[in-house]
Amino acid sequence: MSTPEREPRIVGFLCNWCSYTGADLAGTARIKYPPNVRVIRVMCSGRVDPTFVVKAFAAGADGVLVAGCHPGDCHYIDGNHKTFRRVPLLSRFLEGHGIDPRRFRLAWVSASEGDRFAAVVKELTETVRALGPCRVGAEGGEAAAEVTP
Amino acid sequence: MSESSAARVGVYICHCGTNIAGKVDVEQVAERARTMEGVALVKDYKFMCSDPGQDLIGEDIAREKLDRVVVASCSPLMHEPTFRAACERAGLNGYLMQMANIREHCSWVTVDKEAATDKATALVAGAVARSRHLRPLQRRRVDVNPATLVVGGGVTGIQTALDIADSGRRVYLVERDPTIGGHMARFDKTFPTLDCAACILTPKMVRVGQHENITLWTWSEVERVSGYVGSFRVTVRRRARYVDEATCNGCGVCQEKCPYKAPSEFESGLAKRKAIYVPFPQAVPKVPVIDPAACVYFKTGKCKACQKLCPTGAVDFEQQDRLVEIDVGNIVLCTGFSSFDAARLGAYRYGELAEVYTALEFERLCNASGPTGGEIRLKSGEEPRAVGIVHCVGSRDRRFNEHCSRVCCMYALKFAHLLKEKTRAEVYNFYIDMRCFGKGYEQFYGRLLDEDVRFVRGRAASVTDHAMNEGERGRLVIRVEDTLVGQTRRIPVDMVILATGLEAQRDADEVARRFNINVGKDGFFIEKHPKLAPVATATDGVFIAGACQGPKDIPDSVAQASAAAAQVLTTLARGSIEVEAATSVVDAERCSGCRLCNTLCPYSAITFDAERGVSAVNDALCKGCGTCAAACPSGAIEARHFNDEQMFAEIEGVLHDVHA
Amino acid sequence: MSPSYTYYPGCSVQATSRDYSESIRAVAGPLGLELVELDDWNCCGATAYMNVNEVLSFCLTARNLALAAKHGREVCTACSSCYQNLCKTNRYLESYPELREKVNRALAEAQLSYEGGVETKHLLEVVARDVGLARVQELVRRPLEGVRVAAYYGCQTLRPTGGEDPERPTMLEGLVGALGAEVTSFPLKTWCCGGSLMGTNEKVALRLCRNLLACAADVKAEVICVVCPLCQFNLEVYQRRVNRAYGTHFAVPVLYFTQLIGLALGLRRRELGLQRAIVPPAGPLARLVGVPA
Amino acid sequence: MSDAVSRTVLVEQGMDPEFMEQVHGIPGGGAIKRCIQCGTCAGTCPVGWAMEQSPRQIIAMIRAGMRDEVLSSSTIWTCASCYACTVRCPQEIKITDVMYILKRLAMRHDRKQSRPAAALSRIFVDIVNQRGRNNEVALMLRFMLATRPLGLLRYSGIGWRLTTRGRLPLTGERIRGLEGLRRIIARAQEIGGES
Repeated sequence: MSTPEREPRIVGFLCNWCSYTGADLAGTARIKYPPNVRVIRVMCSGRVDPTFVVKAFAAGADGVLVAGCHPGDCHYIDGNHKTFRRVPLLSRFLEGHGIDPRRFRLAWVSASEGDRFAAVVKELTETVRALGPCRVGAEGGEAAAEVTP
Repeated sequence: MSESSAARVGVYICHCGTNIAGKVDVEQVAERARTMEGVALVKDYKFMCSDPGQDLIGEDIAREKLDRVVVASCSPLMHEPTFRAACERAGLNGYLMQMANIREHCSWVTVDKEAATDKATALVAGAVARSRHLRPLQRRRVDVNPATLVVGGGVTGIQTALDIADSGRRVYLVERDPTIGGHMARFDKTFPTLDCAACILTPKMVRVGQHENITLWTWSEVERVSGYVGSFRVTVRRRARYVDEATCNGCGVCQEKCPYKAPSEFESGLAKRKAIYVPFPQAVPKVPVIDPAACVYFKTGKCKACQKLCPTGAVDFEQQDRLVEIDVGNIVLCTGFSSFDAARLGAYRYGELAEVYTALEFERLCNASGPTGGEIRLKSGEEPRAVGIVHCVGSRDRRFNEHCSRVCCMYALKFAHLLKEKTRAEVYNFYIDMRCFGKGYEQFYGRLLDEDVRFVRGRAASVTDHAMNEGERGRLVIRVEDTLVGQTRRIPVDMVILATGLEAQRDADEVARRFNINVGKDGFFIEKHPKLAPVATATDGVFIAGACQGPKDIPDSVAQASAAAAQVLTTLARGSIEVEAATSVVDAERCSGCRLCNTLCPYSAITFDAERGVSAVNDALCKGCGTCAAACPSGAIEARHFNDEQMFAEIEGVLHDVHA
Repeated sequence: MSPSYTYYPGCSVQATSRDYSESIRAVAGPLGLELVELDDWNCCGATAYMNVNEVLSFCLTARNLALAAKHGREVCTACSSCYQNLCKTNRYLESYPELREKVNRALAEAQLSYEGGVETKHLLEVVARDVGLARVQELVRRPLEGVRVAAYYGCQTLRPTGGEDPERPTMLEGLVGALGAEVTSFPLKTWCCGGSLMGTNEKVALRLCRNLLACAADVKAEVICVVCPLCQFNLEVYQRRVNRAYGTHFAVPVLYFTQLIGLALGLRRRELGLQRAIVPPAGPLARLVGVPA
Repeated sequence: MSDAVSRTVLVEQGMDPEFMEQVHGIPGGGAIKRCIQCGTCAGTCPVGWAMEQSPRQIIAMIRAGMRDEVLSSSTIWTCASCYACTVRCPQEIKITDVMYILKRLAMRHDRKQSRPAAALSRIFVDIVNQRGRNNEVALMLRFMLATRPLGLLRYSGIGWRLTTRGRLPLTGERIRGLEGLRRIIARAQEIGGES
């Protein structure tokens, strides 16, 4: 198992049109933020299947970020709304399996909000660092254990 | 799995000069990549996007029998097409190429070198793992409807429409005002050449009105947009103008005889127009519109003078709004700007002090066809002895608009020149910085210096009518620090012109939503790439041009108009375009027929096959958002290129170091 | 049911501006205002900025806000300087967490703590907005007909935080108008009277007062209506000194808006502390006040 | 600038590059880096005419690192805290608050120009310590005695007029929670201001 004082690892699912572009903008603007979030691109936050999040935790992530277009701005009309509707259930599921729901964050980041993306990453990283490493065995419970590679 | 684990992945790590290599230890990333499962070879190179860089990939595909390629460099939004093409030239399907964004998402945003190197490694590991599960896909070609929708009839929209129409293609030009012409039609002269705005614009307006390939709908607005690049369906609301465009011959009797008046929008409220009116003589179309708010018939049911006197019987009080549907292949937004409302900036007392004008008001004030016939006079009728031009009103001001409006310095110089030409007035410019960056602009500034215009370097602090001495009695006083002298001055003038800035249209947000594009913090539309794709947007087939993208002067707006037209015409020239292949597909075997996806799909691309009791995706309509795949309870839907296998692999990949 | 506020008098209103305090108490009842004085309030630190120690300057106001927080009512004060100190403390404690932490560490010494959130208003806003001009108009028994009033806001009623546009406020004019008086234009209505500079840099402060008095004379105002003890003090008490310094002959009475309200409501001179005025009213105003000949 | 009749060349050695960072780091000073030197503050300031340098120049001097000149400038003591500049600054710089910051720094470094204020400050804290409330009269009296006793005479007229109208209470009342307040003040002083 990994050492407790290691840097938190966070998996970030970003929608191609708003949040991924926003993250790119943070780059072009050279805004500095913690290196803890590892970004995975999806076309729409609506693609983010709850099992992706569970999988991420099972695979050893200490936090998960899902970012999409602001409500009403979805490139696919309302995919982000569908993502939003899944959150409560997902949070309850995580809690049910002993994973602190604060480790999971859904955020709206538009293509022009590079600074916001950086801020979100900073916040989440601090939250997760405060919560300490997410030890699947302890926190993840059997559900996570099942999917553990 | 077996087929993918046999994959031979080639990994290419780009230095991007020092952009990446300056922060990420590329050699070390390469070292670590060599140990990753399925990796056949790893190379790092100065500029992967350069020709030699691309050739490198091609050669290796052939020589080393690579069947997967990972390029770790900049954002895929930047170079995915480049590297897909490179692979395809070497006979490898472009969808078997995966990028890792180690520049925008890593080297540019990370402080610590080691951390950056670790993050880059993780991103590469994710890309490698994912790549092994990628499958070849074929892009689809869809036909492009040859018609184009141009929204906004200012100089930008006019230019775009003409460029496209002249090539023989159909253009629908939709304008919300009663006439085309936009802001430019209201200007007097244009800087720095001082040629008259109307003289150069009206001929173009007339051509639009007469052009066989242009369908001009003024007093109209786009209400709904559906479909996608190549075939959009657009619903336009043609507001009731209470005059039938077909029968009206523009004789003008109606507005001559109409007994009721309202402030003229075109004259910035400095003059009145009738309740039934054509905004200005050269308007296109020359068809009047009735303003129900001012028309007494709509209030009392009496009058109808216009109807009685209309020789062609074109006046129709019963007319209703009409919704018209059109199909187009491309859309160009030329919706322009709105000028800053000076009343928001209390210190200059606009709206309280009669002799404080906005730029647009002054344009009319010195225009020969304007309310004063081009004579610059005070409300009292006298000629001003001194005039103050205040720069940066609502611009470079965090309380209102942080941006510089780019045109104010120059039109302020134009005003100063016109004042010198038409009056004996002393003219003061109060500026923070003079920004004269265009062709011939600095020379124009020089010319104004020679014309003895006074330049005071300092933002005017306030305008007041409170006199502290006899010289100030009955005049306006501008209080300002002359920052070059280092003294505060009270400068008495008779007229103040506020160089109001350019801001986004008040409804830019809604419009952006309607056309599925993005707006920036400043409220203006965002282009696809600030340098390399200035008129394209995140949505294929939707282009932007002119001041709706950001403050612009006439030359820049017209240049963008032609650029957008060219972009549209390239798609039309081919007749068809390639669209995303990454669509969803239903596995009939596993589909339980619950129809959940049918309702979820934002494009109603999924239909239910009653006989077989399963759902199926219509490839032509699917845009590949993947929402259905995420929601399918029986996991029967695969989002191509983003399927569970690929996603899971990437998740494990980016977390490769967990158990390290 | 009458609106109720936690009332913070402030030191000047208690002392040199006793007349302000008297008139406030006199009109509160008729206006249907319940002003509950903040129990055991301390000085807001009007000049506390001079403290080398920044934390202290915020602690003083923070203590008052902490006490007020217990009552859950909006806090209202009639002194512009107190008003700004209250606003500023709220704003700073909100935007600078580390400062908030320091301040609370100090407050803890008296078992107090303040995390922000207490609404603060200037009495002018309370009367003009919460009571409302319409209501005030109904209550007028003795309209101030023919009295030319220059409505003077000064600085800290409006800046940096206040109830309305700091460049073009209208509340006071509206109120004075509702009392039946004739509101003159007053271009310098938001200009500074010198404030506490009168103590440390008299020359400068006097010139500012001169400008204001000149402006009032210019628009033929018979009285300057103020909303701040310091403005009143500088403009009235120092008026003679202005005259001496600049060889002018200003004799403009300077009354608090609450005193004008009182007059319009028909209250008597002494109830409103008008006998404490240094520059005596003249003209129509004198008749209203009923100055003993 | 009485002592600067002959204009001098500033040499970088004499400058303090840290000064701007220091001011910038203090609550209220956050925005000075944004200043575009437009002069709106100076054009607005009602007492600008009495200032050695305009507020704009002060900010420019902070940037240039002219610590000594700034902290001994009379400008910061001429500011009447009317906030007119603050509400007009297009860059939303809290200029008035910046002046407060400079006042405090000047006092901490015991600049000549800061001594009256420092004295006033001490007396003020003293009075509040005794009563919990300020007494302007006592404050001004003791201040004058401390700084220019003879000047007091000039106030006899005003004093008289106020007394006869009952507007000159010589003692103010004490608050009950005085003990607590004293502890707060003591603690606050030891916690100290910004550094």
